[in-house]
Amino acid sequence: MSAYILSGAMIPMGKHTNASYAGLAVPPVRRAIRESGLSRADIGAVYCGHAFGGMLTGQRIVKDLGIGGVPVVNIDNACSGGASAVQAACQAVEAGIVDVALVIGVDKLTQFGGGTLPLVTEDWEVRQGMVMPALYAMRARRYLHERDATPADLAAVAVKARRHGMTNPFAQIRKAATVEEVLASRVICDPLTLFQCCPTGDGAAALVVVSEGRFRRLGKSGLRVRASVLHSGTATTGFRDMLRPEITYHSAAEAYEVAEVDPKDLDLVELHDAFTIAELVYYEALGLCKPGHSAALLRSGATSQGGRTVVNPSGGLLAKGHPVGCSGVAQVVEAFWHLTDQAGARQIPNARLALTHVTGGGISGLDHGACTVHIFERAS
Amino acid sequence: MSAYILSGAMIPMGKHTNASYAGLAVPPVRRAIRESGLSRADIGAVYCGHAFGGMLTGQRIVKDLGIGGVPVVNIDNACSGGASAVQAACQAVEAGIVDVALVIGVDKLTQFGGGTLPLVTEDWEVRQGMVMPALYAMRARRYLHERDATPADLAAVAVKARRHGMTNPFAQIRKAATVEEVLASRVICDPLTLFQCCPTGDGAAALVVVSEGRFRRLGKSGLRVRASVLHSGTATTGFRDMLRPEITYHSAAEAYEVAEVDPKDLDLVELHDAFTIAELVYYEALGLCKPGHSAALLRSGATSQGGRTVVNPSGGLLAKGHPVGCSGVAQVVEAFWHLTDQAGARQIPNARLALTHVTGGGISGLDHGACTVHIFERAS
Amino acid sequence: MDTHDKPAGERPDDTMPNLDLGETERLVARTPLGEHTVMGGECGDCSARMAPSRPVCPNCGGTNIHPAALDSLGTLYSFSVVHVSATREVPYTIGYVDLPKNVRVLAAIDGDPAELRCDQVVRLVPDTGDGWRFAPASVEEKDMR
Amino acid sequence: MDTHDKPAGERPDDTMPNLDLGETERLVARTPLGEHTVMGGECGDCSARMAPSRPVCPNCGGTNIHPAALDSLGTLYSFSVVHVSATREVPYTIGYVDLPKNVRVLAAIDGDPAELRCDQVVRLVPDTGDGWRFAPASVEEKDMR
Ligand SMILES: [Zn+2]
Ligand SMILES: [Zn+2]
Repeated sequence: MSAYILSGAMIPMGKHTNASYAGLAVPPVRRAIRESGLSRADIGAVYCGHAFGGMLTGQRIVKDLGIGGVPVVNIDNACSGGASAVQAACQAVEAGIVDVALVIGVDKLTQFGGGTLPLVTEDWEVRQGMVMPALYAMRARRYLHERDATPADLAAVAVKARRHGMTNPFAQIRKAATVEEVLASRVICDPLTLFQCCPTGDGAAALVVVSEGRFRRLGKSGLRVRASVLHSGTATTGFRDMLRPEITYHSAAEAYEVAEVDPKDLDLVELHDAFTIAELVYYEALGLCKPGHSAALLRSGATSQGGRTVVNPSGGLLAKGHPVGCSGVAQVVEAFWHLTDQAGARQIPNARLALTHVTGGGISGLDHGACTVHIFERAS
Repeated sequence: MSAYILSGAMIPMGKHTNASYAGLAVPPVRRAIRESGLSRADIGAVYCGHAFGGMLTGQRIVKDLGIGGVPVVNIDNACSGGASAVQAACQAVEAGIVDVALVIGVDKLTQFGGGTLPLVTEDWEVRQGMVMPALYAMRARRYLHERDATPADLAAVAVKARRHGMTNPFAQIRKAATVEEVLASRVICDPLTLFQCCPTGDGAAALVVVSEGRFRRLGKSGLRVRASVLHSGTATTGFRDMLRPEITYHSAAEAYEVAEVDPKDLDLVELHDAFTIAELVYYEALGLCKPGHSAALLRSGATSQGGRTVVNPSGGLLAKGHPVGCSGVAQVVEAFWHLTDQAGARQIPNARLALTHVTGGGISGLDHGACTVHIFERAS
Repeated sequence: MDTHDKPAGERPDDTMPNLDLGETERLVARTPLGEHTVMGGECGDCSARMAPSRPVCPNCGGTNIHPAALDSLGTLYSFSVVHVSATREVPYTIGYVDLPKNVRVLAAIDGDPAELRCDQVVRLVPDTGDGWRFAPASVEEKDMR
Repeated sequence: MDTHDKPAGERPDDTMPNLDLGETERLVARTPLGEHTVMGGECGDCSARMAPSRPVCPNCGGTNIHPAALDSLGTLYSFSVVHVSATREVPYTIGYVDLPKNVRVLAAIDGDPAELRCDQVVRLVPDTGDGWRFAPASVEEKDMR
């Protein structure tokens, strides 16, 4: 028995300094419940993904709506926190443990006042000076070393992200940029420039996930969850190919197998483009192209709006924004809108299959700490 | 199909300033896996409860043991974080999602350098000066106002906890105290004194949870999970009876119903005695006595070592210690030792049924943010 | 074009965050007679009262909440003198005050803690800073209740 | 009485925490010839090497790890000049250095960043503080490899 996404909502991503975690998340939670056609009393469990919310983030949100007495589970998995909450909800619904689950993804990065995100200082590499952009910058450097690609190919990812973001009123950045402007923006971690890094911001998104029985009885349109996969990274003390992130290869392969879906059949993908290089590397890891062909795929236009498999129609993390624990849920909301024909100007016509992917967390010895891949199908 | 606890281990609770989260948790995880008779490769998923570990706590622990590639879910639910991880593991195993799950509970409170725990400053009551001991102190004051009880009754809880803790080499405090000494210790939040508050410390505990099929095939002794319940609190903007914490009443009632167990049949209870008053209030909420009879129950000796239902044979949070996210898992390890006849000098003879209870998190409008109740039965 | 004609994916106005931090809320009001009262909110749908006010009613989930001057006299449910804090000077006294029509507020409590009792009548102290302060009420005030 | 005669609930010695913080690890060693080398660990069970050393082997899960002097020459896998940091002065350069027998270390990289290249040979800089520093190796050193 599959789980189904019945509704979804998010706030416009941005710097909402005067909003608390509840202030951020309550509006999309209310809207998701309202649009689901269900009521507060139908919610059987709450799964709240976040990275920096502090204690009892989910409870602080839902108590303001009068939701209580049900299990509320707060899940942190770095950038995969929101998607891990989606996964936990889907599992619980599929297993029949709960009939209607509310999923929240939320984070408020403006609380840190700028700069790179705080990493865990217990980690050896963090003590050696590692920051997230540096990890991706080393990937980018190696990519330029091994592949037939130039810094302009990296910049082209940001150009596409911003072009897509211009049509998304929920995006934090809605301003176009040329390759030259991207490359001329200030250097963050060489070779990555400012426009190649996701902006700092706040966000919240919510989903209502229901059982197949409930979905059929309600007779609404929604998304069937074809695959919901979470993996942690595998540690090594030795060599690691930074262009072949095993955690995403592993998670994607399992998702395609579970869903019985071929990457070629995907209409849209929302993937983890926290930095430009990430999108190129993940084209390959997600099987959108063969290893070594990612720059060519981007240049072909196949992943741009109008192409065969549109990647990050929302603008992605680079333009829509990346409030860490929110992102995995916001990706699903974007997929929801496309697969239910509610995406407006950026609608991908007749979109039927969508994949969302989020991974992250810098820990020495791992690609990343956690990776989540979901595959959704239009259902009614 | 029930879930089973196959093994458990913990570190001695205390101030382990020079240990990282991995440094705290790796030793009990290794021992729990070793004593389960299984190997690292058998672990199908990891559930890590914590409150203050920061990003990817579980991954930082298990990667040091070479465990990777499986789902690792980090759960924070204030004092119920560890028990929420137990609950998530039991659910996944019961639903057949995973056959062998590793549960970790860990926290390092010495990172804060003393004082009361950091609460979430977004909360209105926290901004008004609320701290956790004050919440319990108000409960204590009201208890003394409404019930036929004196400060000496409160102190007697600490006296019992310390007496129990003396026989537990894993306890942070192993020194007895008299009622007079408890009352004479310095005032933390009037009427609660220092010896009536759990100490600040670091801890880690681990469990291996397996399916019924796996348990039968292995033919070892262990614990059958009879009930695993998690609830959040229900908010009110008005009156609340602080002596009837609805969240624990609600969770306990559901646990007894699911387990088909009568409180009278319990051989031991590990309950959330973060402060002395808590134990008395929870006697009533857990149905160990009728409302209003908690002080009499304590005075009767029925909850002391040798009594009918021994409460907190480990010394409880007051003596064993309360490293927030660790506690819910450490309680289960204590129950495991008693129900498998491995508790040594503090063994409760022929213990067959145990209940563990942990609740916490100060949020305005709620009793507590989360509450978890588990009931276990000796199995072989 | 009305915003509701737009598809969900183009309607951010519907889900703007609640800006509940930052500005200091107005916590105390004055009645026409010049008396100070606790300022809170009342739900227009279910009549639930709350202090401080909030964007959504925890009782019915509605957003039809308007500011409401509550009361200045209440009952001290319980209290504690706090002797440890990482963030403020100690000791200080806080307590739960129950106001008429089922509103509970956490407030600073003035007066000699040794003289405070559960269930005694307390009155709002007008010159509040960023929270509420209550103090034991006079004998006449108790009679008024 | 041997500790293993005791029941599990009385054997805390078995699960003492690993004290992996606090003390600065010894990160650089000297060979008998006076050469500086990276100091790490080697697993006595599976021969996996690691730097820094750690209490448990991530490869085989064993604890039979002894200190091992690794190497001073390695290959620069990739690197970046960091221009933003909340905690330290910028810019600084870090990179992954691959040492013989499958050990990768993150290290500070000295020298003009414009002259650095992936896959070039780098040598440990002896006077390390609380981490490792590497710099491009001389032509002769490259030939040695
Ligand atoms: Zn209402
Ligand atoms: Zn080994």
